Amino acid sequence: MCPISELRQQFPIFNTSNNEELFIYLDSGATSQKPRQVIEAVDSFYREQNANVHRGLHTLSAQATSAFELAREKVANLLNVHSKEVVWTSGATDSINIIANGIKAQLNQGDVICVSALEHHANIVPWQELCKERGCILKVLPITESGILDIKSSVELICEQKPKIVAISHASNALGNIQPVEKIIEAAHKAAATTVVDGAQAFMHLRPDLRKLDCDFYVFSAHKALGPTGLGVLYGKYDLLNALNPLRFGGEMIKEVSFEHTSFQDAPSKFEAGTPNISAVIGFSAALDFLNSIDHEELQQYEQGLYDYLLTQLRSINGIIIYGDTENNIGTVSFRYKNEHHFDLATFLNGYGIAIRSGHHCTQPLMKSLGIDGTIRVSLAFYNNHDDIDAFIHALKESIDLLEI
Amino acid sequence: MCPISELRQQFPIFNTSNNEELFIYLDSGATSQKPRQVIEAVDSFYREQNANVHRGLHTLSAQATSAFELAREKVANLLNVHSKEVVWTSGATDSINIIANGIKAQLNQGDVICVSALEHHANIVPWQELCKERGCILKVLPITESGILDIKSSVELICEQKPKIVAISHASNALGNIQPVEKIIEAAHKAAATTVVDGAQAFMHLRPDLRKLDCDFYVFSAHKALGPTGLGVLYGKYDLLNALNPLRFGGEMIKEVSFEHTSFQDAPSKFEAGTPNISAVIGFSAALDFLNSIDHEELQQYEQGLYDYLLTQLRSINGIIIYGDTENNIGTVSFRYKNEHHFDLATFLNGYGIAIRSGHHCTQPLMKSLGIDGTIRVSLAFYNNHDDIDAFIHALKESIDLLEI
Amino acid sequence: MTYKEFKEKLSNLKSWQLMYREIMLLGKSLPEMPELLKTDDVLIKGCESKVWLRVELSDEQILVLIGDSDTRIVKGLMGLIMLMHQSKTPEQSLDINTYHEFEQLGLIKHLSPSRGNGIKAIADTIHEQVKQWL
Amino acid sequence: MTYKEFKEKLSNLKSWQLMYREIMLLGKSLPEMPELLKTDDVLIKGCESKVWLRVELSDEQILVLIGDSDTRIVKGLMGLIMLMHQSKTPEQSLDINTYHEFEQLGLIKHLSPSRGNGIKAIADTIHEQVKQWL
Ligand SMILES: Cc1ncc(COP(=O)(O)O)c(C=O)c1O
Ligand SMILES: Cc1ncc(COP(=O)(O)O)c(C=O)c1O
Repeated sequence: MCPISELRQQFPIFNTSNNEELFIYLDSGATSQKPRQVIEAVDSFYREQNANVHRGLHTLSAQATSAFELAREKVANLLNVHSKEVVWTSGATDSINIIANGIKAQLNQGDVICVSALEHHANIVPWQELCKERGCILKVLPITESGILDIKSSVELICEQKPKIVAISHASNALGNIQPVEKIIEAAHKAAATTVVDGAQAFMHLRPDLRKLDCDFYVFSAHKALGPTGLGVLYGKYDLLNALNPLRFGGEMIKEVSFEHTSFQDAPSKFEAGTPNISAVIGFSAALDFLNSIDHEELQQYEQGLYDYLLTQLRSINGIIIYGDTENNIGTVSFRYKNEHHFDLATFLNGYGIAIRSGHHCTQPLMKSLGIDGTIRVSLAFYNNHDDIDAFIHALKESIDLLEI
Repeated sequence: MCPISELRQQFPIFNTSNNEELFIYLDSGATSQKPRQVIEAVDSFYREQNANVHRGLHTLSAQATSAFELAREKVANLLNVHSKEVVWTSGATDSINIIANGIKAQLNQGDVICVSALEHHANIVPWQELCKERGCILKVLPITESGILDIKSSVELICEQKPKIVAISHASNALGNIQPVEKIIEAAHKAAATTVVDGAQAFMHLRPDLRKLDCDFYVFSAHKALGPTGLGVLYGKYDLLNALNPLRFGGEMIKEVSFEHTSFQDAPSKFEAGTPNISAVIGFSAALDFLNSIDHEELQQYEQGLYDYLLTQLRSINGIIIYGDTENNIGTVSFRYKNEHHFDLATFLNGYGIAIRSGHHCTQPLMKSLGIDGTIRVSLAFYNNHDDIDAFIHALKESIDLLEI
Repeated sequence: MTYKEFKEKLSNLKSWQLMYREIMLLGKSLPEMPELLKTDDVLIKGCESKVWLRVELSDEQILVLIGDSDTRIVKGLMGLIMLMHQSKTPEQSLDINTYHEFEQLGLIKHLSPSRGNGIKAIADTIHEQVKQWL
Repeated sequence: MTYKEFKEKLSNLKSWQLMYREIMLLGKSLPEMPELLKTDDVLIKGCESKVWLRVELSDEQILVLIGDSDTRIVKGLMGLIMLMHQSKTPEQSLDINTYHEFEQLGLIKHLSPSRGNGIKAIADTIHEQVKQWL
């Protein structure tokens, strides 16, 4: 195991002179970069092993199937759950939709669903649609003025409303806040609610132990956690998972089909209709090996160090307004400069070769509560270093100067 | 442009001694092998370009977005349709489910949906579910004893039943039959039905001109057409497409979200919630370039030649029973040997290094009509050659000998 | 200042920073668009930032454009578009390929596709409206 | 023939063809399972081909297995499993790790995962039933 600071060398993108210009990647919240091992696993799958899974018995297909199922076990081990509780989906969005659609039949008119005010659209709109269809009521767990979940009011709301479902992100994509999900889950379970945790942003940084966390469902995307695009994970406690109706119907998820009657497999197969994203699963398997090879405590210390440095530097610039919880954070900073439009600053930062994200970050309701139309978001990962932050701060200062006309 | 027979050299898997044993791939119906160009496109995307699309304005993301949208145009050009009529999905199964779920609201109790007796489960079960939910009636376009669509009875059935939807495969995955979709579409449109064509097997072999074909919807998977796994295409005539309700809700497909009200984008964005399978789109773009570089007529002649040779060889073996339409076929042969179980033969063939598929091929109703529990399926592509067929026939003869105990 | 003059000015600038500066200055020099005129029906769809644009025909049968944006850069780009089309006859306006001009100025390559699309959306809006006066 | 004898026989064979031949011959030598006994409740789930298996306890308190399959190979593999467990006491049967035996025979690597799972499913079925007689 090498020091965290040397892991960056395993990421080919940092050694490619893409535009022959400076390139600083501070947009890991949108998607993570991929280590060599992941890229090579996908590559050699297609070169040497490419075959469909769970179909037929030739050796190639058998090898692909074994590798595919082994990856499921790796996910399960990391999350500390059973592999049959792990469903492959096409992404976190797909996962949440599978839950919301699948649980529909269990809800009735007037039932309450709670989401936090900090949610990504992917953890809002599926629930809104469910409410529309079943006559349920969406209630919002409130935030404080500075954009932090108001835990006291949230717990009260849950106690009072007795929701059927509580859906909350483990970490906010827009602000980086690590949310107090343990307390929410505790309150929700007291109220007999099913808990859904959106781990899209949190998974890579926090590597949650789901048995400890005790949520009923947990979802994330591989592409935000060193893995390939087009793959997600849906974890669910087995009985709850198996009780969901499937979102997609087709091959593999079926036991028997006739024109008169069709019966389905149990979970996880039930939710995996059609040919899955095999190469992405193989690639993600390598990503998990990579993650497992890094000491988690060390990684968190390193990321915290970067984050603190970034905060200090940013705070030293006059006129910068930082949003969200800077005490419990995955390493994401969301800010504005005076009342300048985030778009202008982001355009200049791009001119200086800094990849950040600006806008509402698919959290329009959150932006509305904060009374703004968007922020500039810098999101860090362990492959970033102090030089990246220095380059960013330098570019930010120059960009701010450019605004003075 | 090089002769078809030399294209095989572009497929790394045929140059890898995976098991240091003979390896003959005759399972392209399950998934196609990938040319070097596709594998490399995915690889260099992750190494040089990896970023999320449609998100933020940094150069990397902008480049990824351009490449992503360019691929959509390439699909549209090949199909001879508009790029806004092309939706990226996670596979053919996903595409059909998006249609069946999305059109639900337009159907009423007692409405008829027709599917052919030759369909893959993916083109049956979503319609069965729709029927269950809306009280619609599933009718089956019948086949002849030899497993060929009975076109006369089918057209009559459509005339008579006035279905709202007619769903049919362009080519059968189990038997390889190229179906008379033009006639079915004509009859369906006379009856004012919406037509859905499952092109999963046909796309690569037939490269359909959809404006000419005039179907309302057409779907296929990239992985069966030289592309990466986890990607599919859904084509729909724009107004019909845009009239579908989305299956998944989340980022990107949304215009505006508030806790009170949410509005959606128009197609295709409406159906592309969440981070798409960007690397697969980039890879499929290279696959389309590769396909476009091959003269289609030449390719079809080559494939027909292979198929004819395979048929002749198979027919020379006593006791082989071949199913389906051998006059109009994409190059797939489904057969049994006397009344031996397909499983035993397939196991032996695998022992000899021949990758074929055996079983019901996700077409249980078809197998039932044919009165069998499965077949051995050999499915060819242009990267196969006469040697492959000779090796297969040799292994088949040996396998048959092994059965004589 | 005419569009031609501005184009020449830009072409002499050595860095993207200076180009953006000129463009923002151009935006700043635009007459204020009264808040009352910033109605939803003149908000252009397909841009990341807010863009309002009114196109009218004067008694002299030439175009009058009034526009604004909530960002400095886009407001400047709007200014450029207005320089191109302002006081032109409908026929002259229709002859202008706005997107192509931006390409020639070297601005498109600095724009993300979404902003490239924004430019297209603005150009299309102008042409659509202008057509009614042919 | 005992399981041990059969194991030894297999280990002397030079090719997978000969191994499969022996296994199929073993399957062929099994007593016919009457169609009447092939009921759905003794059909084992999780196999690609049809596998029926009845496990009973004789008056002598030893296991009696009757099984069949619609494929020659699986029938042979069933024969092997029956050789292992036939006439054993419940305790002895529970001590047998069927899957591990197949691995030792070098058969698992020739099996696809689905058939590997099939073997597991058969072994599990036996142990589950046997447990009631402890
Ligand atoms: C005719 C047909 N339709 C649909 C499908 C489903 O495709 P996928 O598994 O890629 O979703 C297949 C693939 O097996 C097929 O052959
Ligand atoms: C908190 C959160 N939830 C859900 C998603 C959706 O993930 P994906 O786009 O990979 O489906 C994201 C990604 O932006 C996210 O940050």
